[in-house]
Amino acid sequence: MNSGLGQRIVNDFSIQVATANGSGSQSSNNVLMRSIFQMGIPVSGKNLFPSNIQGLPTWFTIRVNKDGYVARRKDIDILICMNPETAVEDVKGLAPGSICVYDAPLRLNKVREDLQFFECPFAKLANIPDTEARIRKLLANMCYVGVVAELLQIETAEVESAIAKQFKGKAKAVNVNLLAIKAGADYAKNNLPKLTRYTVERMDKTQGKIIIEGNAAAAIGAVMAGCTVCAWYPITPSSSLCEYFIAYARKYRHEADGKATYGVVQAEDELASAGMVLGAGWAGARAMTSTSGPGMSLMAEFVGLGYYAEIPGVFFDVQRAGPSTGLPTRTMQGDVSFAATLSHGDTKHICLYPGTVQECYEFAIESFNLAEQFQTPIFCLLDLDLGMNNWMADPFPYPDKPIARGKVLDAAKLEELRAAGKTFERYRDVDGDGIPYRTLPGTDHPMASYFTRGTGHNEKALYSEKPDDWVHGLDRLVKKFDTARAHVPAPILSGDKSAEIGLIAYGSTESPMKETTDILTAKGIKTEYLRIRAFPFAKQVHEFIARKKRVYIIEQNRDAQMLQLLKLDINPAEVVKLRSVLHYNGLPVDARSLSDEIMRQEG
Amino acid sequence: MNSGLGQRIVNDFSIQVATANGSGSQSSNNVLMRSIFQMGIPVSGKNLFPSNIQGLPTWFTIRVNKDGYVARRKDIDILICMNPETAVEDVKGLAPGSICVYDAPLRLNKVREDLQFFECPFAKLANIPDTEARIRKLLANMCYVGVVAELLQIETAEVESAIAKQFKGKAKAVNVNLLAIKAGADYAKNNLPKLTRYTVERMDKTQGKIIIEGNAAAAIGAVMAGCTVCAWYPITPSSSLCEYFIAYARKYRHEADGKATYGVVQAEDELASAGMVLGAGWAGARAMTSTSGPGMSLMAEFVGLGYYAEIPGVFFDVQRAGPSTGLPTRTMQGDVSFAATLSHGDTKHICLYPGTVQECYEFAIESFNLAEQFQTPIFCLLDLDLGMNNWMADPFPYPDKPIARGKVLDAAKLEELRAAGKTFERYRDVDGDGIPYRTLPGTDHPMASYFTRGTGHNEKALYSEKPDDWVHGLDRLVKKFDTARAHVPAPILSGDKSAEIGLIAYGSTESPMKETTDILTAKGIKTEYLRIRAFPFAKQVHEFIARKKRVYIIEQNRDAQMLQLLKLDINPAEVVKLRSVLHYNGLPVDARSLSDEIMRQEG
Amino acid sequence: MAEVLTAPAAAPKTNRIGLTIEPYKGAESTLCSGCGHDSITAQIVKAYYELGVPPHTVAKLSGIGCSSKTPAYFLNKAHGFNAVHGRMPSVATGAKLANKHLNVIGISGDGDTASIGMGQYVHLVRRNLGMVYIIENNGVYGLTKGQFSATADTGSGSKKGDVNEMIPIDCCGLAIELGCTFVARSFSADLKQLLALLKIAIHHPGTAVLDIVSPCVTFNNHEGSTKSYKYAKDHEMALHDIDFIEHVEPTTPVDVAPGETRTIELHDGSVIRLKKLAEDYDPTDRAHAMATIERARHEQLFLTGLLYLDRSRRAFADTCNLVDEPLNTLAQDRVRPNKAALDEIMNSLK
Amino acid sequence: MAEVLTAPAAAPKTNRIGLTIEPYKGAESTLCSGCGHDSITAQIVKAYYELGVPPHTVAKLSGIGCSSKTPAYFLNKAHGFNAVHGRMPSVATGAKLANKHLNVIGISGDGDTASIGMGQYVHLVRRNLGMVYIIENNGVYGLTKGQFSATADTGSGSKKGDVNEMIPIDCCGLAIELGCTFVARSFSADLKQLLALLKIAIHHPGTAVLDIVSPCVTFNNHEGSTKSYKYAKDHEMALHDIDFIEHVEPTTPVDVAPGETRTIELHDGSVIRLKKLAEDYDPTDRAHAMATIERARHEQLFLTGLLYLDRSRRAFADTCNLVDEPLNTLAQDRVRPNKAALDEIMNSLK
Ligand SMILES: Cc1ncc(C[n+]2csc(CCOP(=O)(O)OP(=O)(O)O)c2C)c(N)n1
Ligand SMILES: Cc1ncc(C[n+]2csc(CCOP(=O)(O)OP(=O)(O)O)c2C)c(N)n1
Ligand code: SF4
Ligand code: SF4
Ligand SMILES: [Mg+2]
Ligand SMILES: [Mg+2]
Repeated sequence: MNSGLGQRIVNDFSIQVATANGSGSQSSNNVLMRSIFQMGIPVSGKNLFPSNIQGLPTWFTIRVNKDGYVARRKDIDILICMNPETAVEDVKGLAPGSICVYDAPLRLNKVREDLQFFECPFAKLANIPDTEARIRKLLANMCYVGVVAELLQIETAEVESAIAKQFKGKAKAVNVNLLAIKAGADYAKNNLPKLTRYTVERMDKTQGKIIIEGNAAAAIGAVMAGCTVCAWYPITPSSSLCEYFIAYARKYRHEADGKATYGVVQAEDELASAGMVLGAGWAGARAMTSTSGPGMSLMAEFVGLGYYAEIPGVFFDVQRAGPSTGLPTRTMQGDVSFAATLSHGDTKHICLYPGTVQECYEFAIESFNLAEQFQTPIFCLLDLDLGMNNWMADPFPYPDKPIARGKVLDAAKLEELRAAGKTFERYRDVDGDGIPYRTLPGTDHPMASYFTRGTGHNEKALYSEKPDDWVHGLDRLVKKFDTARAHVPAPILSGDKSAEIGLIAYGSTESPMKETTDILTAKGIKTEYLRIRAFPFAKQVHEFIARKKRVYIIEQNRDAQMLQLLKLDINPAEVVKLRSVLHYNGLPVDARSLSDEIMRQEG
Repeated sequence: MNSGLGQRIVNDFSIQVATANGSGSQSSNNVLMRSIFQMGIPVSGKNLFPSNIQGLPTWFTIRVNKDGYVARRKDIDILICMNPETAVEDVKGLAPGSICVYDAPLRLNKVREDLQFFECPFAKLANIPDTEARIRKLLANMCYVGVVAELLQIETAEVESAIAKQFKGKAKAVNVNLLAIKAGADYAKNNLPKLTRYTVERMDKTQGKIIIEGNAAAAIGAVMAGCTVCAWYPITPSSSLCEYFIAYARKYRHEADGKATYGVVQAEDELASAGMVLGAGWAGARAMTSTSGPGMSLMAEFVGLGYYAEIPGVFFDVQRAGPSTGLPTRTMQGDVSFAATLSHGDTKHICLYPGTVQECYEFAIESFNLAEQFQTPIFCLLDLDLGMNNWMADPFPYPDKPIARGKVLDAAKLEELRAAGKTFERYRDVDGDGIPYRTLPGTDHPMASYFTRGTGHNEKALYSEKPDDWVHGLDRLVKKFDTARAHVPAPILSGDKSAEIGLIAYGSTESPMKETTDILTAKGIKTEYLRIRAFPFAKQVHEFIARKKRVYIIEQNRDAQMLQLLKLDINPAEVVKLRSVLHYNGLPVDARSLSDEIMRQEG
Repeated sequence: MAEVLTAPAAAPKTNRIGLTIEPYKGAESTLCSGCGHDSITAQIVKAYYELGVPPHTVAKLSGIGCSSKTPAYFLNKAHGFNAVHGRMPSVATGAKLANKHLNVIGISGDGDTASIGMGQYVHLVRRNLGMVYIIENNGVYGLTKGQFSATADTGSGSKKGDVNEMIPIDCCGLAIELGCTFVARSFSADLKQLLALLKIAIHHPGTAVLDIVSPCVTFNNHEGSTKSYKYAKDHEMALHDIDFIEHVEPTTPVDVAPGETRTIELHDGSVIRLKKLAEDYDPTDRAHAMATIERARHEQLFLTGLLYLDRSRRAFADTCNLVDEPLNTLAQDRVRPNKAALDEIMNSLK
Repeated sequence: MAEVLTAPAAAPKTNRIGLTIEPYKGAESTLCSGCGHDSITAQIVKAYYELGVPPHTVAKLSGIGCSSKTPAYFLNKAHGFNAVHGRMPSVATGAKLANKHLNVIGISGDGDTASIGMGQYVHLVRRNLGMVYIIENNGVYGLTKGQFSATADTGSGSKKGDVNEMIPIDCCGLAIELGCTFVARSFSADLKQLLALLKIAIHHPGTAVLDIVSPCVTFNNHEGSTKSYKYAKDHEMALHDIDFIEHVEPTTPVDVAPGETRTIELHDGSVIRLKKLAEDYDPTDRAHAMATIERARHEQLFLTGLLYLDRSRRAFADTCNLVDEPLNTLAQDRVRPNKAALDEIMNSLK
């Protein structure tokens, strides 16, 4: 028995709360996380929930880390057991010496002996006077916050202010929840041993920071990007992106007379939402949708139309574990190769891979610009971990670039052309960058109209089956795509420039990378790390690989999808350098698994 | 002027008939082609038609070649001009010295001087007594057959028997068409100069051969494979595959009491036809559908379900020029990479690439076997050129293997298991090949039932979100896929084993390859040629690339899709060997373009 | 005759084919407690049990949604297929063709049917595929947390306070318009009616559509919702008291009370008995059924019962003229033409 | 008054807004000569020309099919969009939201609408998107060479001799069931009626569905087809003689003959004048419209005319409460919240 022994760990541990979903523990977990956050200590929160609505096991993990490591940690230091269904298994999964706070009836101290147990009679503690039975069930959850706050020495004032924030405007709720907190804390103080192993201590690392989910960040980006049409069909884990968009737009996108500068359609399915995006984009709206794997499959036909007819549109794909319906509430970077060449025939799409919540915001804005500048569907790929979990960030900066609408000719510009004896040809590469000009329906000018189609067409947008027109059109699309290399977000480099070993990651896999490289450095393995932020790949990606001896591509899917895209794009002579590190069990990737695997391959 | 001069060419030329579609020239062209074929001379026929029903330009090309070269030839030797709309342009496209037979009112002899012209008053010739105006229009087409037959010295008896075959059972039609032929032939004999440059001479190279379209061949394969459910939605160029299936099944798949051993549904769209295939496959039918690019996009979601839930189904994709609606009546190998990994998430599908009409037949049968043996969707990829054009072949052999239903446990087998104290677990890898066992709905045994789903499941087919179950399932699918390497049709090798240069082609690109390698050999470029017939790649493909210094992958798409698949599969060190030869203008590829391009790259 | 007997230590109760209710049950539900869908599941178990349908002859299918999870919760001994969202009808069509003897039941939701599944629903009905098609209608997308579905009534309020501006799709009205041969509406808490309708549906040879209001306790059971328990209970108006008398032995004459009762005989001799309530409703009169639904729409009535029955149209598998045995297990010699046939084809191509 | 005058060397005829018919025409048709679709195209040209709709305000869309090719053959000076098969409604929805002032017209076929497009058609109608939606209904898939479509009548024979076993979908009946606000049926060769209906549809603020029998001369114009010219001509029964009197100047009083005529005023003051034929049909009575369609189905009548009109339901763009200007060209300051707004959001997340 080593429980409670060993050295005291400050601001570096993880707490897992095991409950059933629909049991209302979300507010409690939020309060617990925010209390620590408000003490200036970096935190991150991950919700591991089942694909149903009520009654199945759910785990919420809060990682507290003074160094700002925010990825999932494999080990749980403090487990709070509220769910009879999984309690025994959960307890069995802990490392010796871990802490287990549990609801008294579960009697978990009988399960093993090498843990430090804290038994709490939550039902009794939640027995706050003047509350209904239903409410008391919820309050039991708040009691564990009180207990843990006391055990970890979280400052009471911060817990109180977190409660005030959580139940803002609902005085009664604030009140009873404070009572529940107090009941828990008092119980711990009076009846439980001291927790000597873990504690929190005030820091100054969260000052001014926000906590936000990636979906909310992307939604705010879309609102700021001037998105005017949003068409969507609900699907986990993407629904909240559009729901946040709607909520923020309702607040910030109505004019003085109450009228909206955006339209929303809850479409009948994903084929329809994709069609609406294209229709809106064609007619000049900045249009978006958001979906996940199954929706991506359903959008395939329309996306090909968008590519070939050159219609702007922003497609958020908040990836979940696939194939098929898969694990709707688990994370995966599984649509990377599918998105890059979605639809039949020869197609290539611009894809952005935000790696942080701030990038969810920035890339959302950038997606709308790129869509119109390149007149094509843009995929912005998040995943469940990034999109639905809680991340700390600096407040997002106000956009410093104006909205870029791309090559649109309005009546005045057409008139200039006419006056200069020139014509408007929808699919002509006037500027040598592969990007043609377009006009919007409704433009009052005799030269404005053209005909859009997914069938073969020539530069004048006339129907054509001529072999040369066809080849010419397809080749220009390749040129346009290559132009994009220099306009999409460039990769970000960090680490040791002189290192032989390169690491490449993207998207939410960013989160464990700092920790991973720190571990590797500590083990004497020097690395330089490049984070890909877009497809097509910028030249820096090629240069990076050229500079390295071995390059590990780290990603969260089975088939090494980004590695595949790289193989197709880089100098064939360098393909031999590429190695793969994969993680695809549906849980967010953790640093230890990565560093272990890299060390294994390094031999 | 060199018309009519030069050396006399026997059995080696191409004839192009330029008409408008819907003008009924199809029978005439057929008769012309068959007459030559019946003289024992190898022929092939290609129809270049527009994506509409009536009135737009159409070209039918017959290649006559004593060496059995069957691909499209770039040059036309004999042009028959019936279409005022394209006549001038068509004539301008000819090489000097070519032959032009034209309808008198077109006065094409005014267009250029370096051709040999044969002017014919077709309307007058078609003035067969006792026929309606509508019929006479059709007969005008038969008149050019008469003219050309006379000019080329096609044996009259063969023309007559071709007519008899074409209008089998319609005595009146046979009669008037014979009169039209005679009118044309007589006119040529009496009024036109002799054609001294080209002629046909009887050979013995077509004895016993058939002429067939790839779609018909695949349909016959499906009938012989015991396909029991066919669900389809019309789309060019795939419709005729299912239509042939229906026609042949009607004739050969009804029992004595008139009842059918197959069911057909004309579905409401491709999502539905894919769903029907999976439903039928799940319930134990041998089920198929046929589609083209846009349908492939629409089937993406269901195909992912089939992959992950492991349901057999045969998907014919008769490829046309994409992306998007593209050129519906032009050919392309454009869905190769899309089909190989269709659907979101990590997926890999078995794909077959028949290269000849005989393989359309054989691979159709094989697809049904593989689908059930591997319990997964199988893609059989044809294209418009192979599927809708006329090809010579030996008669198809009767299947020598029995139908293979794969690992299905019926009530008796379940009872054996039970008696042996064993269980049935739907997704357990009992045999170590990654392929589990299944039962069919309706099986009368208490152990039979299981639950199929596209969500995460464990070996027992129970719903599971457990990380290990998920990884385990995905990994087994990879194993199953690897097992397939040894069971799919192996590649075919030909040419010079010692050559440094390897050529790789697949599908309809087979057709110009013999000619291409002959040209290259003649130019002193030795090559060995490997034809890929399936994905995943058999080990012979890897060995071939390993053996060669340079390998040209020849294909009909823009993005080098097969080359991409190879890059992902072969030894990374050998990626540098791969070179690409592409053709994607919608016309079937010709040998001269290929040999020129290879010589160019060889420098 | 009202004698109370002390039960002897009884053998477990069994049905007509000697099975206990066990094989008719399924895995434990993972739905929210109180969800209407669970009540429907219970009646499905009961219906198959009481009818004595052998579980292995049933194929149970669904799309995606809370409702679509329920096939896992009944008939453990039947094969099940939880397909993709909104596309179960096509899967059912394929399965039924593969084995026309399967008793097919499909469970869908209002989202699964009326939104993403609309196209397939329409064409299923048009084909008259022999299957029971259940719409567990709660006016919301339960599984994705409560967005309005296309059956939500105009003006109905969401839990978050939004008001639905769209008009609802009436899956029953639509089915009748499309020529559906069995159309019924019910309420998950009207157990007796639901059981009777399920039994009739199971006996119906064509597509039997049951649109069942099935409250979502988590997202759509509040004041202002027209799909809540309270609203449905307060507003339900049954068209008739409905009973199903199964024709088991070919000789049993069905005993029908005269007077206020309308009886309809089914193809297999079973009988539907309708006891008149407000009016004498004839569910075989299509024009009247349409007018009734139109009136209900107009007056915002929640009419339940057997809305329409057509006993004349052939089911899809019948129009396909299939051999009597299921296609899925025909032996090779019945599905592969012989050599002579292939030779004949080849000769025709020479 | 019947005087024949020799015309003076006239200036080209122009319409109300001073345009000749040229900008209302399109490219030359590539359809089969005699195809019904071409007649409809001609009436569309005429309708827009006569109404004086500025061509650039129109957006013309379609799916895929022979019918869907026709937007290229009218209104050259309007933007056009030939989308993908069966999914034009969603594209139209997006376009209309982007610019609610666009006059949207969509051309579809029976295959494009009733098969692959069913889901989107239903939801278009349900949303009441402001657009003219034309179904050029020939009972077959023309472009893929004549397979039966879902509107082919039971028993109708194909050119190859097959008989259709399926029941037809009636796109009008369906639209009314779904709450469509304008539903009409016509015949491509009934030029006068078609022109009047088109004009009304163009003026209608919501979804205006026109299901127009439009014979396919190549694949479905034979004996035994119920969508041939001969059959349609022999069987057409117009519900009324219909006229449209456009309300151009706000002051022009519309002059209506009394007696046998029913008039309906539209939102903009224009008037529909219906001259009674067999019966006095009131197209604003939904229950009656449904009953009439049901009777026509029963008696196999080919009823044409304005079947149903609802002037009360709001069009989709209106329910969206959009600003008055088109969204597609709003300046940045109207679509990007200011810094204070972003700060407020950020603070709420601290
Ligand atoms: C293609 C696709 N789109 C979206 C989803 C997400 N999704 C799952 S269930 C559901 C709606 C379910 O609603 P309903 O059918 O009414 O069932 P309920 O949960 O209300 O019983 C949606 C949109 C999905 N699984 N697949
Ligand atoms: C996704 C997809 N499936 C199939 C097709 C092939 N296709 C083109 S037009 C058409 C049917 C057209 O029928 P209809 O809408 O009635 O038009 P019509 O030609 O009869 O006017 C089909 C099936 C396609 N283009 N796209
Ligand atoms: S969310 Fe609603 S529909 Fe889903 S299980 Fe819970 S109560 Fe039922
Ligand atoms: S095939 Fe039929 S629908 Fe198509 S253009 Fe010809 S006549 Fe018209
Ligand atoms: Mg629902
Ligand atoms: Mg049609």
